Amino acid sequence: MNIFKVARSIVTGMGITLKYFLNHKKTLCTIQYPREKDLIPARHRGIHYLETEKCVMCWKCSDICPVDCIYIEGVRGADGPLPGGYRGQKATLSKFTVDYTVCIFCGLCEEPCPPKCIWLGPEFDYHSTDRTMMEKNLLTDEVYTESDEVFVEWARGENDRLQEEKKKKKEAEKAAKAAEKAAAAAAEAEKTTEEAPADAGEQGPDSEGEAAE
Amino acid sequence: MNLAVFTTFLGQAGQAIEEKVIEKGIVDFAADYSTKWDGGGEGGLFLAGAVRWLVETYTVPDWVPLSSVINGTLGAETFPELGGLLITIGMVFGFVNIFAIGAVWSERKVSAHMQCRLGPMEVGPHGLLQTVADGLKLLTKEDIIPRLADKTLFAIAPAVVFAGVLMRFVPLPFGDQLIASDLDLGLFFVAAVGAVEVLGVIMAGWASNNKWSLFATIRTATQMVSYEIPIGIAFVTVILCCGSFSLVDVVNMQGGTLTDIDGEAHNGWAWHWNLFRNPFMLILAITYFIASLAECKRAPFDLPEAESELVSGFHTEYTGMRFALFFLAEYAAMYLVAAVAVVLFLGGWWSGIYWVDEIGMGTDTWLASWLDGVLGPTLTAVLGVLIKVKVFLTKAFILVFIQMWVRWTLPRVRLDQMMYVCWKVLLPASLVCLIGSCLWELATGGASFFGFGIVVK
Amino acid sequence: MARLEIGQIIAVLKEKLPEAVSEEVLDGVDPVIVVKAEQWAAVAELCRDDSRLGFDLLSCITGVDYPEREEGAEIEVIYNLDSTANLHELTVKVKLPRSDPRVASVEGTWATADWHERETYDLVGVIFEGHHNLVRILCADDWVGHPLRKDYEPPDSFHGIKNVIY
Amino acid sequence: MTEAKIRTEEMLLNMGPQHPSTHGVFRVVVRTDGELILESQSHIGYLHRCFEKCAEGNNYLQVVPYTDRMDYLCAMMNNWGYAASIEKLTGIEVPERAEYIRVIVAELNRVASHLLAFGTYGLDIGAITPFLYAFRDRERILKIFEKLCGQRLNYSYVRIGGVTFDMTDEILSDIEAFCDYFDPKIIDEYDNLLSYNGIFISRTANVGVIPADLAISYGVTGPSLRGSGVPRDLRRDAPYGIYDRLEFDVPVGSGEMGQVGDCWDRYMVRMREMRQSIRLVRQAIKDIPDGPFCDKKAFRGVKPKAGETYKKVEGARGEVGFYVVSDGTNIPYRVKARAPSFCNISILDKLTSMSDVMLADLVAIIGSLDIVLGEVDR
Repeated sequence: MNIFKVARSIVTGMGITLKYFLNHKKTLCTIQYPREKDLIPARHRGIHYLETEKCVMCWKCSDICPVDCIYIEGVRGADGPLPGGYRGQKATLSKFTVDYTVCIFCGLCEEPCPPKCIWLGPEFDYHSTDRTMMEKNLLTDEVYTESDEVFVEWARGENDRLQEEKKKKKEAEKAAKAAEKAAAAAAEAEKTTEEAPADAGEQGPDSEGEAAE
Repeated sequence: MNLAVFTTFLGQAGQAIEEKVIEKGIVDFAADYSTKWDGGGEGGLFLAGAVRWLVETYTVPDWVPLSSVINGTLGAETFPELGGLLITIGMVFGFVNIFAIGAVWSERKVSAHMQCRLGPMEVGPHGLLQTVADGLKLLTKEDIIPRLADKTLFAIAPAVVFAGVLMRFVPLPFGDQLIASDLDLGLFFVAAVGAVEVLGVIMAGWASNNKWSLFATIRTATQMVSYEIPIGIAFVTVILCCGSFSLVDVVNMQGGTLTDIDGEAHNGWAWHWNLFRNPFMLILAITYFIASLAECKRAPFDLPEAESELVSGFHTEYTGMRFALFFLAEYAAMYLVAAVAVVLFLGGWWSGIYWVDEIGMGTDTWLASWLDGVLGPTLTAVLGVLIKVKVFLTKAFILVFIQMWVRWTLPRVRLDQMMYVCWKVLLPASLVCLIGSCLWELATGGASFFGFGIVVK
Repeated sequence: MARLEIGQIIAVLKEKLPEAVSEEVLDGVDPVIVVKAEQWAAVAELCRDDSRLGFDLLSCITGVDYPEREEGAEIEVIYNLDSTANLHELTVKVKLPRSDPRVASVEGTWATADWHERETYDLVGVIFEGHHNLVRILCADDWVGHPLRKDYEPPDSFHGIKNVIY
Repeated sequence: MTEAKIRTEEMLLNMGPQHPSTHGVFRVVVRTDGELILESQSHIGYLHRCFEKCAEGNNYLQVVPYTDRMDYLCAMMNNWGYAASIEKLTGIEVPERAEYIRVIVAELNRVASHLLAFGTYGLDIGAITPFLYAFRDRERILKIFEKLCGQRLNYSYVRIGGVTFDMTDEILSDIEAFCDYFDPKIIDEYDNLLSYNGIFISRTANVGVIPADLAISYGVTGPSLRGSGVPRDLRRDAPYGIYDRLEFDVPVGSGEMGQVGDCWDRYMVRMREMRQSIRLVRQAIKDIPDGPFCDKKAFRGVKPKAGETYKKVEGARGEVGFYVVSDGTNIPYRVKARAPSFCNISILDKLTSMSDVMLADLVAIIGSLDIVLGEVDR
């Protein structure tokens, strides 16, 4: 190749870099990150936020999640029978976490939410030296810690107990009704001398349940 | 050592120096006690003299083990130049280190500004201390030697590389009279000792027991051995024109008060630099600069450490201080080739303006006389020395900047292209320049481009 | 050299190799022809070399496992052919038995089939006869099973690395 | 000394999986004689996560984020390829506005991807500064994307039935500003800095020459194929979206600096494609109609009837194809992705055995093929 052509191209290239070197104040395109921060656009998909008071605990977000990283536990129901739980709309939540070792920030969880209460916010620098610390508790906006786990464990038990109680209550009611019926039937049976069918068929749990995950 | 003894020792020494200085005056004191750093007398360094005087006067106290041996071998009688040596080594080593720190910082800044970035900004103002912090980090890093490496070679290779570069600083002037040792065969020494560095690199690459390092080693060997030829021819041409191997002589022929063949004195200006001595010198300077880029493994000839091919090549396996030594050596070599270029072609410490050059030289120019009147002769002498140092360093630093500029602009050449550039472009070009310069000197009777022949003062 | 409709393509194929095309599915989203496994190598050669067809680019090889299908045609290998000159395309299917899915390799016809066939072997377990180096390409060499078979069960651990299911 | 007495040894060199010039976790085992490569053997799969298996466990909508992660440098085209295949399968009509938005984002994404290819290619050859310039300009595009869909790389923006967010006027003016900033001035600067640099040309011209027939046989597509002089561009040859309404040229390699199909040609096709992409973006911005940006029903979930289809789009690296088999449920029965890089890199072993390739040339060839390992391994 022509040596002068090469030389000319080299000089052209060096001219460009020199131009940048001399105008470096004008051409500067970086910022000093921790002190200056770039504008985060409104649609930025960062760390999740949850407006707990709106949540209806429908599991739509955890269902749509392609990597299944949203964990929800709690009790459904308008009165919120779980003491110490986080009150949502028609639900009391004990756990609503996102595991950021798994999350891929696709934003699919935002869309199906009926009250639009879960959204990905502008925060992106979630960091930790420990993998177990990468789970965020959306109810408190903090890291999901062991004490949270203790509460969730307790709530799980409490939930079971409440359901059990409810069931028992219902059963008792049913039994009472059945007994009443039986009594009535017995009263009738006395006439017909037939045994009353004592059936306390179990009714499915109506609206409360434990988070599937 | 006992602290009390030490303080007394220092106190006595200080007192003694003070007495001597009062007795003789600072200039004479320095002149007396420094041979190496003081050729002209007035520009000598006080410190050099002081240390030398200390070594000559004081002996190691008896309670120190082996004191008799030390006094016998290193004492004033057997080794009278120890003080000067220590100072010289200290100065050169210190300069290399400080230069490397500054050069790494400025390389980062230069590259950053060329790339629309800011570069280091955190440690110190504008990140000035970043390199120091990095150096400290390297010092505290674990020294890893691969299990299958040749441990001895691996350990000494960085030292060999660094020594190879540092030794080349010996005949290199930093300014008028500021020279570790003005060797008669200075240029020859520079060229010859350069081979030690190649040896060290080969040792490092081979001992690492890493195939990539081995590639780098072979590349280094081919590259540095090849490129020594155009560099050697550039040296030979300058030596032929100037008639001396000494770097000081070469510089002295490019500025200041010049003496021609007839013994007539001329004022030296910028156009008396070797660069403009004849048209061939200009081409030769360019070939020397390109070859010197290859010699110190800088882009576009950074094949031995090509990070996208060999992943830093021969020092892949090195960590910590051993790696830092390679790093220091690289930057020291950068300065070295630039300084040699300044000596050979760019008039050394001569600023190119006759009046400025003559400050403190004892000649009677208007500027010098005026300064004499304002500052007095001693300060003018010191000022003259400082200006020359400054001029020399500025020229060298500009060349170093060009090296960086080239690195941050150009892609890397391939091995065969590198050899092509050396053997088919630079070698013929420099040979033509050699022959051309010889013919020019013959035709003009030793006269330079501007009409008069210059002989060594 | 012109763009051919699917009917014309089939006609050309039938003209040269009347027995090869066993089935034509033209009512789907993409028209598909099914080729007998033993004839596939010849069809491939024809597809590439016939100037009217000129299928010089093999876009994609897909292996699909249908365990519920009738015996002998559970595994489909789908070849998407493309012509850079004629700008038409063709989807060719070869149906293979699940117990021993073997089909001739076409790496001699289209060099790109080399890696595609290795991938199909790796993930679906189709054996391409005549392939010069039919080894796993995406999974590790000592991986067990073919992940895209519908009855594939992922191992609990691989060389001590646990299979964590979130 | 007779020749028999000189004993040379061949060296087996392992390049990768961690090597700066393999652009990811790609491993080439090369047998070298000195610097000269005699033979190479590529090994892939270090990044394999079986996207196709993941797709069988998720519904049609949930697969979209997985396609992002195949070719993460031009995720828009992967999204589009997947969405287009499902749309073809279900017969969903995409709103006009969404088609225009798709062209705009896909072409911008192509520019971003080619910028990265340009920058890293400079880096492979040894020039570091172009890389930073390329990243500076790519950053502008990523900022626009971030504004548009909230992410910088894994957009999941183009979805079955349209796009996730509407294009606002502010973003359109941002894009226009970028086009004006970028098109003649900056690309010319790149050309002067790197493309026509003598050292760069000597490193890339006549290196890794792929003849056209070999390229087609190896399934090489996209800029790498066009570099060999084959004017195949799916946007023109098999138009999808609204590409048949827009004007653009298909740059092909012509062997300006050496032989047709060398590294320089492949590189230069990308540089010229960037100009064409900006041209397309400008046209699309000019004509963009008002209207809905998505098919709301399709967005809630799709359930194609049983069937199968293959749909291909022109990605930044070549033909992005999706073979989708539906069994009538809302979960795909089989999704097969045809990744362009997978085919493009398969030619590497042939190239090294075909001609004299030096170690530095291998780096140049891999760089000029512009592979993304997320896509090769899927």
